[in-house]
Amino acid sequence: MPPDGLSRLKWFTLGMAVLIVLALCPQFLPRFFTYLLALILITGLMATSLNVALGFGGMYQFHHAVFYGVGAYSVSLMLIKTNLPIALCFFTAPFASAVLALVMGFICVRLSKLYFGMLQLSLGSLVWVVVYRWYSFTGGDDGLHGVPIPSLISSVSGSFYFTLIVSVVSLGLMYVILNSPFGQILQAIRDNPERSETIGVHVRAHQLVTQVIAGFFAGVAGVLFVTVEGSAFPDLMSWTLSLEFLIMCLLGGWFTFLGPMLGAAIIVSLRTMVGVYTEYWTTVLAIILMLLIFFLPEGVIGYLEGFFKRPDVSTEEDR
Amino acid sequence: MDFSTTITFNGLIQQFIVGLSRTTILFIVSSGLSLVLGVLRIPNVAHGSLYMLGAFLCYSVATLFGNSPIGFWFAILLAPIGVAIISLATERGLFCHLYDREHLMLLLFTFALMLIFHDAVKLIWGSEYRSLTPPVIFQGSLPILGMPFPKYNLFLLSIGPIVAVGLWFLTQRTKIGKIARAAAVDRDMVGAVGINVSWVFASVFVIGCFLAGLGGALVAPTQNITQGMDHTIIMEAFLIVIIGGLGNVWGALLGALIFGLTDSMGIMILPQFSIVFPYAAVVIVLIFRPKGLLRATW
Amino acid sequence: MRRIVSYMMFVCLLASMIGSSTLTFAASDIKVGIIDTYSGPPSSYGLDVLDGFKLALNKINANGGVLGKKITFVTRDDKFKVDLGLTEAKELIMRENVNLLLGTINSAVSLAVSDLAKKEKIPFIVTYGKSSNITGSKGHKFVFSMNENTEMIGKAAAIGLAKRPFVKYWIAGDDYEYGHAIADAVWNHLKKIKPDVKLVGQSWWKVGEPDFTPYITSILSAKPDAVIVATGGAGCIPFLKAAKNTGFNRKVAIYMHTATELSTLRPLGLDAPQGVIGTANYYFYYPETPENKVFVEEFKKAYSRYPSFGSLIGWYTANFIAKAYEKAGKVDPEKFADALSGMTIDSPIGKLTVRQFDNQLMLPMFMGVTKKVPGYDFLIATDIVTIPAEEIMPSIEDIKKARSQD
Amino acid sequence: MLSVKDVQKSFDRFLAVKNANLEVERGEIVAVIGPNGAGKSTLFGLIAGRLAPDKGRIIFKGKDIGGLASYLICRRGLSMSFQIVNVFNRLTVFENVQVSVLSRLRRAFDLITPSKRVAVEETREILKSVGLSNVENRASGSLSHGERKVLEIAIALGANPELLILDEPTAGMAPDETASTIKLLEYLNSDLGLTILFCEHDIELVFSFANRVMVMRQGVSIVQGTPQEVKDNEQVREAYLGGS
Repeated sequence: MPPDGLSRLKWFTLGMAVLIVLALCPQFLPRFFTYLLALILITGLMATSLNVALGFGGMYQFHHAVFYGVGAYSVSLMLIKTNLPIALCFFTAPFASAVLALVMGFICVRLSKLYFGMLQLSLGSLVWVVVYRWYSFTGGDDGLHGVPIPSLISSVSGSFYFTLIVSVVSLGLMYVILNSPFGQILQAIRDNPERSETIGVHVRAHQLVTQVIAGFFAGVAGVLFVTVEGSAFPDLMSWTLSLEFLIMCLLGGWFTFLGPMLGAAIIVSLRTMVGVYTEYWTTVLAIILMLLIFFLPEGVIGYLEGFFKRPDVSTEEDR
Repeated sequence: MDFSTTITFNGLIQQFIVGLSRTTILFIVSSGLSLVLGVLRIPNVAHGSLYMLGAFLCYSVATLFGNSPIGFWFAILLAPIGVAIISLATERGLFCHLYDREHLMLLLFTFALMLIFHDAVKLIWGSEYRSLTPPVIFQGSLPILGMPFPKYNLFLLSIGPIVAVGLWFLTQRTKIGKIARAAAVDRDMVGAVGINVSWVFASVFVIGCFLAGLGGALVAPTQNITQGMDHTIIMEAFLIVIIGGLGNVWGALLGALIFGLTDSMGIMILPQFSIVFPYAAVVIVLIFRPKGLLRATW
Repeated sequence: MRRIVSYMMFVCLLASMIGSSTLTFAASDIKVGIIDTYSGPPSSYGLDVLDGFKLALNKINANGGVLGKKITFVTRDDKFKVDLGLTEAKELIMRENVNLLLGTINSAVSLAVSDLAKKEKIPFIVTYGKSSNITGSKGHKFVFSMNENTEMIGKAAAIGLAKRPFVKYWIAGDDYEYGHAIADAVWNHLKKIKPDVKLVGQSWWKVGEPDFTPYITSILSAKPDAVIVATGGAGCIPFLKAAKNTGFNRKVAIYMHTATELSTLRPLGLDAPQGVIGTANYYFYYPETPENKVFVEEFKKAYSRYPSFGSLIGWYTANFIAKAYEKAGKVDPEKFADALSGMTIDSPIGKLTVRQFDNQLMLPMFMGVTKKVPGYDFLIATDIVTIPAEEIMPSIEDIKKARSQD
Repeated sequence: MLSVKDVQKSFDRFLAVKNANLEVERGEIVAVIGPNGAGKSTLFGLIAGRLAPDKGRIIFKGKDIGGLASYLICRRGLSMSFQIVNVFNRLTVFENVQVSVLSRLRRAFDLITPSKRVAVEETREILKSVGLSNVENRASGSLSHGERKVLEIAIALGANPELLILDEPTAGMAPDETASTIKLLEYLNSDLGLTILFCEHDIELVFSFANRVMVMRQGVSIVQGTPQEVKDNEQVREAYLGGS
């Protein structure tokens, strides 16, 4: 929800306060939690980019992780195999994801819902196969490790600050895009593609552009992942990971902007912290999911929003 | 590396038959998925887990009977029934409250089920590999066109048509099949006519899951029974259902044929890239027939 | 308002996480962090390693530990996923403050964690990952391998196979690094030793392939003399099963690296095909030394099953760790790494040495043939030939070359 | 302005529209009537570009638009509202109409400007003209049926059409809602100069305010003329008015 005029200042102050707290984190948090925060930011950025297509665009984006992986691989390969300036490598890698999103989107947007999702899943799996098999270039299933990243941004706190800055900028950009006429029309398409078409919207073109935008920011997240972890590997584009991102969106609230970020925070910390105590953390996750579906079908933030602002919001399914 | 492969006609035929026996399992599993998807509109990700559960149950029952032939037949019969009972419990306890939710939510829900089944299998059966011996009459191989062909695969080949005919009978000739088909097209209308849709849905769900369990039980003697069986099969089953046409049982057969045969032929013709074939087949089908090969029910 | 609430939740979440972290800060023990796969198909290997490790550790701690300290350990399940493994490694290093890391069966996880260990200067001992890159091109001071690697397998197989009369070979395997690495290593060395061998074809299947029948029939139609099967872990079992069902083993000679290992043969029971040639680093019935008998007895008593190679890895890894700390004289990662490098200990399979140059454990290899033997309800290896470690270690020149390229 | 000539459309060998002819002049209100399944909705779908005709021509402002994508037809000044309520459920009433205006202003690919600042006045205007100003911040999914039907029309108006096509605009409405909707349509026609093409079940209603009426039966257009002409037509009496 865009802040309304009166309280804009309030929101701005709150946002800045959160930012400052986050920026101070490495000073007082143990190293591991700084790392974990960076991981949450990256995963959250990734989930938010997925949600641009999923929650705001209504596209069943079943294999979003491909763009994540391609971003990570592009930057790793450029850093390892070429002598290009490092800044250039970081900057161009997300465009590789965007180009892939354009190509895959071009084929997929002709279909809708489950068919779209499945076609994307198959195409994504083809990309995965190529990465998985092309040993001489991508390192095959072993992946690429020890990517040479300048120590300024590869140390725990350095990578945290880099991640924080890049993800805040990216989130800001996505927020602007979603609240622009483009984003408004995108949401209309989500609600009702046929109707959108009859008011003069070129639905396919709109969806294609959305794919490119979502793919681009997924690529950014991929680049950040390499900065923090120093590795790229085929797991980054596996369909199970895609499903995990999807769950984050649904968990946090897929019709809200910050929902995916919250979902990512919940899942990443659950995975890390519950994983310490039990191998069966997936069961804990499953139970949380079931409770969520029964009691909070709009996700956590969606529920809070409905609770505070819009008791009249309709959950009627749009076919 | 230097090598040359000669592809003989006999080899091709052989490969074709082998592909068919693989198709059988794929068909049984994906037809169940398709049924659930078509009538209940549930993209059941946990279908693969039920398949895995079928295999594990089959193993346990057979071991209980000391791996005797009778035990094997019992296992083949009882394992899917066990799976059906579990699915009935989940349907009545959980799913039946969720039918009006969005597809994505149902997908998520079945994913949660998949996680639970996965951990449950790990808890109950542990992490060791299991292996089941087929009865003596199915051990070894028969020569077909001068090439040894496993007897068990022949048995599988004969099961496929039986299941297909059974499904055809069920959907076309029985009352419940007719109601289910009508419900797939317009569920409100069926409810309005005064039929208890809820129970129709439950029985369709159970039948679909029974098929998953049957697939798992049948496949148990040919491979090692282990966690992770669910991952491979569910992906393939979904792709098959999609290229066949959502909810269309015959589509599932066609899709399974395409999938099984491109796979086994790919192994023969371009063995180094066989991993690519099924995905490529799906992409090609969807580019030319975006809604699948046969008519989808939704 | 609603956003305030969500931020509050976020903060609470963080606070709870930090709260839980403060519990673990008692550091008088030597703490080993183990990352391995404890769920999914590869978990039986990880559990075998863990059991062997525990067995040895209990004995060490019962005898007073090392340097007056007990050795304790914590485990994390990486679920065969690299991202999870990496996060867990960082958690173990940064939050649990472990003194060294152990793991894992997944080569990609091993390589990723190895890179982290290099940065953090924490010794990392690879227990089951078999990529030759771990101690080869990607090796460094802090990484050790306690298992054989693909290069060693290849050399051993080539030496063993060259003595047999096969000429026309087919290569088949798992379509991932491990499969291809083994296949390349076997073939390159075999070609060197016996130049007249011919490769008539190859097939590659995806990892986790459930049914091998189509591959076997397609191989049979090319009529090779022998097939080199480069499949690892879970793939071995269904392959051997399909081989028996199709009568593959009676038509063609099969070589498969882990075919004779207990982990492969025990689950198959009497369903395994006879006459399959396999290499392994350990059998509980071979070598028939007193040390081995003692080890088998102890292991059986503790876990009521036979030890597999994984159990042995766990066992000697624990002993290596204890001895290395003793030699280092204090708990210090640099000193520990220096001490472990080049160390020799006694084991059920004779003296074992960690090669000083690349920290790769020098393991002998045993080549045997599967056979039904009365007294066991599974097949065992017979006609065992020992290939000494010195003959199969990767050449130092090659490693130097590989490392300089990176 | 719009002329439909010998148009035919079939689904799976079922001929939904066999032979339809229709003329609409600028400034008119034209109604299409016919029994259920006569092919009215299909015909409107064909005109609005949601379906492609198998045969025949659809000429709008001198150009053949048969089979053209519906977003292109809309951009030529032809806008449609649906029989089944078809609004954007998760958007507010204001946003529903704004989307339509944004699309007409070709701002669809404007990624930067906050939409809060675009087309606000124009959207308010439209909402005011249809009488939905008081609910503009409610989620459209929560409106009453009648309100949603009006919102349908408002969305169609956002595209600033010259020809407005309405598929049963008053279906399911309460009598007073119907009356105000009719008033709205008359206002649109007389004050804003919109040409209106609509179809309806309620024959009295049709005859009371349409300039011309076209009668369809079993996919064939029987006759088109003034209400009086249609009432007097033998075929129509026999087939439709007398028969029912």
